[in-house]
Amino acid sequence: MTTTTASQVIHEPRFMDGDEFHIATFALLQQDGTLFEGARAPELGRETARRIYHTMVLIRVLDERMLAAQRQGRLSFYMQCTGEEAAVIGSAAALDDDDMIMAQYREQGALAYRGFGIDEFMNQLFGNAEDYGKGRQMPIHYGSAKLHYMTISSPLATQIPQAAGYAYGQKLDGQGRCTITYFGEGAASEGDFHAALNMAAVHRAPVIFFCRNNGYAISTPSVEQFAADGVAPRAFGYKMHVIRVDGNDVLAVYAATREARRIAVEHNQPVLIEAMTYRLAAHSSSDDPSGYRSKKEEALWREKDPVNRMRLWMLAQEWWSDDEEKTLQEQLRREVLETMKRAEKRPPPPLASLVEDVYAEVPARLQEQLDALEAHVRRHPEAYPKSAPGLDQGGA
Amino acid sequence: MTTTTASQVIHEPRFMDGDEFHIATFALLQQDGTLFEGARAPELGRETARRIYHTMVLIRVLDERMLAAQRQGRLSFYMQCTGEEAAVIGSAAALDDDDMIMAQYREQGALAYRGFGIDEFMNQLFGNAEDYGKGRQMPIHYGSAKLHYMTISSPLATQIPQAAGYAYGQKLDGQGRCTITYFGEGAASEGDFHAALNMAAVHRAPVIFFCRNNGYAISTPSVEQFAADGVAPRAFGYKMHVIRVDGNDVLAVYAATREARRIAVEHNQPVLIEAMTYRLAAHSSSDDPSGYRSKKEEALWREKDPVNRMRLWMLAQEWWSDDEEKTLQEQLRREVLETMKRAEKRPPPPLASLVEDVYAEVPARLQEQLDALEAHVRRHPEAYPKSAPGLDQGGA
Amino acid sequence: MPTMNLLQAINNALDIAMESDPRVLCFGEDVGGFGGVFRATSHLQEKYGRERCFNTPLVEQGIIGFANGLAAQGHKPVAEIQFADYIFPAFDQIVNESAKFRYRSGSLFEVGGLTIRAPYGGGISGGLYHSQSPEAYFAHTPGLKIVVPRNPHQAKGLLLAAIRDPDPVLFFEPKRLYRASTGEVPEADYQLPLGEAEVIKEGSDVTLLAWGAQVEVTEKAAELAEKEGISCEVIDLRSILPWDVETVAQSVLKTGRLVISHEAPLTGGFAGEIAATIAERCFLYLESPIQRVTGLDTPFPLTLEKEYLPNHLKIVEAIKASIDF
Amino acid sequence: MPTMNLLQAINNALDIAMESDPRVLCFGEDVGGFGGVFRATSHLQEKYGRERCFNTPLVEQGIIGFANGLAAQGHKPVAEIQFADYIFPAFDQIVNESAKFRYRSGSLFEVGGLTIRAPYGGGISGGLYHSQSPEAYFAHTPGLKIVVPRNPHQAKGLLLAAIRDPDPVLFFEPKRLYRASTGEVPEADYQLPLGEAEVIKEGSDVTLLAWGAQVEVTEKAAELAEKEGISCEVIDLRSILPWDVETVAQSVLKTGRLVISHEAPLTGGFAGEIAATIAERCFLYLESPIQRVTGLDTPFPLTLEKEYLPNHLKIVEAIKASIDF
Ligand SMILES: Cc1ncc(C[n+]2csc(CCOP(=O)(O)OP(=O)(O)O)c2C)c(N)n1
Ligand SMILES: Cc1ncc(C[n+]2csc(CCOP(=O)(O)OP(=O)(O)O)c2C)c(N)n1
Ligand SMILES: [Mg+2]
Ligand SMILES: [Mg+2]
Repeated sequence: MTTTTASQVIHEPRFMDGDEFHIATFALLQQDGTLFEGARAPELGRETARRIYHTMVLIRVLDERMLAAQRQGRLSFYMQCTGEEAAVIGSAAALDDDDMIMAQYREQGALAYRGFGIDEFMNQLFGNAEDYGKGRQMPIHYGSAKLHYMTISSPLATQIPQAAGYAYGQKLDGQGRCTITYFGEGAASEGDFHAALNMAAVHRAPVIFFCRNNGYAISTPSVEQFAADGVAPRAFGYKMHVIRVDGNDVLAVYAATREARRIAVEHNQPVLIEAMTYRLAAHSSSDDPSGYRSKKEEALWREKDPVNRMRLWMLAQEWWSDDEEKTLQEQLRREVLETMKRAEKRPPPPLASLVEDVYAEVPARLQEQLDALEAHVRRHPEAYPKSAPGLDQGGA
Repeated sequence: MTTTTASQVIHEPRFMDGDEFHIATFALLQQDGTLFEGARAPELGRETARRIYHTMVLIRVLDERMLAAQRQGRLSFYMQCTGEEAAVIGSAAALDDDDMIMAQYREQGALAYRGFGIDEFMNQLFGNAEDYGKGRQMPIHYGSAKLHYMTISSPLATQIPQAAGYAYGQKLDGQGRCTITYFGEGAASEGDFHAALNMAAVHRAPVIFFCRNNGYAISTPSVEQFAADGVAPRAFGYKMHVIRVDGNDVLAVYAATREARRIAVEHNQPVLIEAMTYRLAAHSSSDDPSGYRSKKEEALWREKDPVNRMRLWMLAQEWWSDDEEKTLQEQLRREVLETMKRAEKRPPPPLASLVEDVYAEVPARLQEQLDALEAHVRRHPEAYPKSAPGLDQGGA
Repeated sequence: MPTMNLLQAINNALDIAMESDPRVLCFGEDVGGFGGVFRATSHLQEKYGRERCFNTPLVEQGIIGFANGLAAQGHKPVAEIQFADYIFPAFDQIVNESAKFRYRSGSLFEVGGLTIRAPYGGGISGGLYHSQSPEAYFAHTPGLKIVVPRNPHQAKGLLLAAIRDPDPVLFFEPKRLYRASTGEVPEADYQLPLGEAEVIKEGSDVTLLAWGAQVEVTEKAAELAEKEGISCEVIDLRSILPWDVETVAQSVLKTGRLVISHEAPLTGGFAGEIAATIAERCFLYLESPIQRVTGLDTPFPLTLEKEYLPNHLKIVEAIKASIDF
Repeated sequence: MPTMNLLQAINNALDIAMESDPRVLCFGEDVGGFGGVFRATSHLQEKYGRERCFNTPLVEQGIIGFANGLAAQGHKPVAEIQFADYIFPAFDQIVNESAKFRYRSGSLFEVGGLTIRAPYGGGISGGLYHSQSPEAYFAHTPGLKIVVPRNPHQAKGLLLAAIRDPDPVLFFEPKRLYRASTGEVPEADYQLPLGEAEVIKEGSDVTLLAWGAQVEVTEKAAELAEKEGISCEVIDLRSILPWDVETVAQSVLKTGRLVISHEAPLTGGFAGEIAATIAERCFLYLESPIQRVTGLDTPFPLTLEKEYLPNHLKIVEAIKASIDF
């Protein structure tokens, strides 16, 4: 009601810059697959652990294979998750399967964890007639309504306030669901980030803001992105719960996210998680990191490989074996390759799809435009190899 | 270069929400005009103190008089600074006169402190031919190039990143100047705020972000604006120096701003100041606060009147007397009234001013539009009493 | 039938929308307890609680971002932008997000529940930043619908239709008329169609086209012109996007002349789109060039606002120019 | 004369601008050490230091806000928006601030030193968010200048003029041509005029008007049409705001026909403004309706981008429709 703060009154000007406060990094698993002394693994269970690990391997294989496909000119564009699998998959695993996921673009692992099939990935990547998005967005802009994974949107950070609103709606519905939104430390510079965290805190939306601090926004290192020690200290400005976690440590990510989910759902409180990790690959298939960072730095981080770390832990648990690893790798490689070949051959979306979904119904003016376009394509079938054949088949 | 934080590693998930950290409020002067025990007044000097106090009284008189003029229908709109004079004028006084001021709209005190004349205020308020802004903006959108006071712009918070850029330019010029930007705790919710503080911190711009936390954004109390304890904790997210100050305490504001200026200019570092104060008047002449806050709350804050507090201190210093007070009040009231009467009678800007300053030079298309309008006005002089007479005088 | 002013009609529409559908929410700056700076949301918080009608922090991009999320989740947010001049911080959320949500996902997700209300327009001594008419900025964006009511009856019916429409709708309210325009408004729940213009006065010599507050100005011009023996057909476009080409074209095929008026600047204003389309459709029937009577190609002024605005005198002159061509 | 591609021409213009005026700065996302994702700012940080060429945090509204402040202070910022699709978060800073800075202060303050560069347009398999042509969104804003070059030579001369122009300029670069378009570009410092269209091919039957990457497509259509005996006059508009009505009108008075093409959607696109204006100016001289060959009224697609785009075949059909009317 009033503006007074309950804060202590002092009579010397005291400037602070936050150096007084430290946000520790929560970690459980060492690179050799053993727990830190005194660390306790979360209650994960064999099945969940295997599901997580399986997803990690799938994403590695998919990423490697699809980057290669891009290099061969079979695909226009690709983005890898490499290095960040633990952050993405570990957090997704800590949620309920019908919690909402609103991701940035490097979180294919969360979607795969939910059960998105390789063919579903491929249809999107090749923008064919079976792509749910009807071939309108660039590769990696996946979405799935049934898996509660919001279709990716390229403009950065726009999903962050949307996640706050989505979660607020979930709260009103009273079904005990929450929303997680992923974003990079670069995207966290956008105005939408500030709007989102503040609104979520004021209106108590059950949302988890999951920042993948992977050190770079394309070529821009995080030291040129912000002056502070990461993104985590921003939470205090919103009086929001925050935790920083080793993003390459799947157990710590899982444990932190589970607890964050509990806070979000039980107390209707947003939580910020900052996962410290590293983008091992290039920003995208269009990028070449050698122009802005050293091989040495990359090597340093390759040693912290999160997939390897988890594998060692799984082996130690005897939840996994080298044989299983070999079989899985081979099976996935084969599956990815075969599925890709099938997807490549699927026809493109029909001409009429160009004007669908702009509105719930196609407006008169737009229908006229489609009619004119269709007539034009019929006059010049040779110029439109993707859509003309579809017309002949009585389509559009 | 890398993403690791130097932060401590822990093995228990520890969520923090900033409750651990407290930002104290810096205060020197008690309401009775005496210093707190142990408090030391800044080295202000009699002349500066009198200049500050004189400005405070001027602004009180101007605000009262112009609100009344608005009520009488002589003015379309007005906004009072009442209750926040110490915050605004105390901080302006701590700057060099050629530091840049980029204000929100309630900072007429800073402009008056710099020497903006009553006639200059009036010309803007009445949007007459002598208004520097040529009668284009609503009342209170003052500006002065010679006094380094950026013309006010209504869209909130836009000036905050501009101030960061302006200050960066000052740094490049190397003249030891800085910029102060004022804004309300409401405006601090805008995305531009986040952009500004982050960019200023990363690019080390000598800018003082001065937040007037006056408890309300129109009808919205600060508890519905943010969940945190004020705006100050946000500084940690940018690793920016911050201080919170009693905004009704002119000495504390002055001392804090002087030190902030030193940090800004000597270290090329932005600083955030949060001044805790209260908007004693309505938001604007269009507003009636009785719909959203209690008389009791207002009365509580009226007792903390910053002008009164300073007057008592001045009297105790023997830098001011009741006689001087009486003379000054009368003189200012008279001056404001007479100046207003003169300004009201000044002609409006000429018709041609409508198309000036859109571009450095009037483009052909726009000149045609003006020519057509002028011909139209000549055909219907009775319909355009403001501009038609000017045309007859050979104007336009 | 009760008489209401435009604000009351809007308040009444919001009340009915919230009453009839628990998924409808109203929020924005000062929208909650206070009921909005214009009081369009008065008493809604009292009636429907703080969870469904509330103040937001002061951040337009957040308001619309939050609303997009709510709409995607299945709610029907009615977000208020305090003045249309302040909608621009939310431009990205509207143009890149709301408008493209359904398209980019192939209808897996959509924000059709979203309605954005914003008072627009001049004539209230508002100067640069309390007078703008930004409809044309959004009219270039497939996926959005844009509606502008001219009076209380229209406002209620169109707003109820907008809230229930399956696409995101921008609803621009002529704030000059908020209290100035009163009229009979049915108490009941009713909707007026989106995307359809309305011929509000038939005539044979010239077609006059406007929307929102400018309709009244145009009607006044029509009256004056009629006195000089010019028969005017007056059309309220009502929906800017998608707009009703047929109704306008039919009228112009009949009259052979078209005068369009809006307050926004000439260049890039929506009258240009209409003129281009109608000139094409009615090429052989046009007796004279289509006239656009608009604001100047400048920001909105204050002291000389009257000079700036496209008033009835300017429209009458355009009508005559059109006739005398 | 050296041969450069469009990117090299832009890099060269920035280099000359920074060299010749210490107040010129270049910044934006990845603009610093890396030289921008398209490498338009390559080597500028090395040459002019980190204070004058730098990376910014990832926040477009901040980039332009910061640039507005720098320009008001007397510097000449050249801010890069990584893709024109991402300019919308800065819409408020551009439309409410940059454009109105001088007007609202009566010229006490201005941001004329500001230039905003952004790659725009389709044809690169960019889909919804890497293909947009947003020029019309800004063309409704008095106070801004908007420039779109068609080739390396034009790009260098227009960019240098934009940076030195006393008004804020939006400079949209046709990214499809960044490496595809090469040509002779003088080494020296030179400027081409803003606000002036260029007749790049004279003809007598029909006027073809375009800007940026669409000029090349239009030239190809003209070639095809000429083969069928239709004499085409081709005009590059170059400046969208203020635009050169005279040159276009003169041409249409001569040919009696006009075909305009842009990639952006039809409704609200800048072709509408041009058509409306020219139809008025040349009313008695137009032999057939003005044709607009544009993108569809939908967001920009990916797989069917070729179908969506206004290619030479569509323009040729429009030319014939215009002739055969
Ligand atoms: C609004 C907006 N601005 C710019 C871009 C271009 N862009 C795409 S990804 C990217 C870097 C993002 O970095 P970060 O958020 O750290 O995510 P990361 O790639 O590291 O996972 C940029 C600048 C964009 N997509 N949207
Ligand atoms: C972008 C924008 N949104 C909304 C408004 C309308 N508005 C004017 S003042 C105001 C409240 C500002 O509150 P605060 O920043 O706390 O300043 P105070 O009035 O308390 O000094 C609002 C919402 C505006 N001017 N600009
Ligand atoms: Mg990153
Ligand atoms: Mg306030």
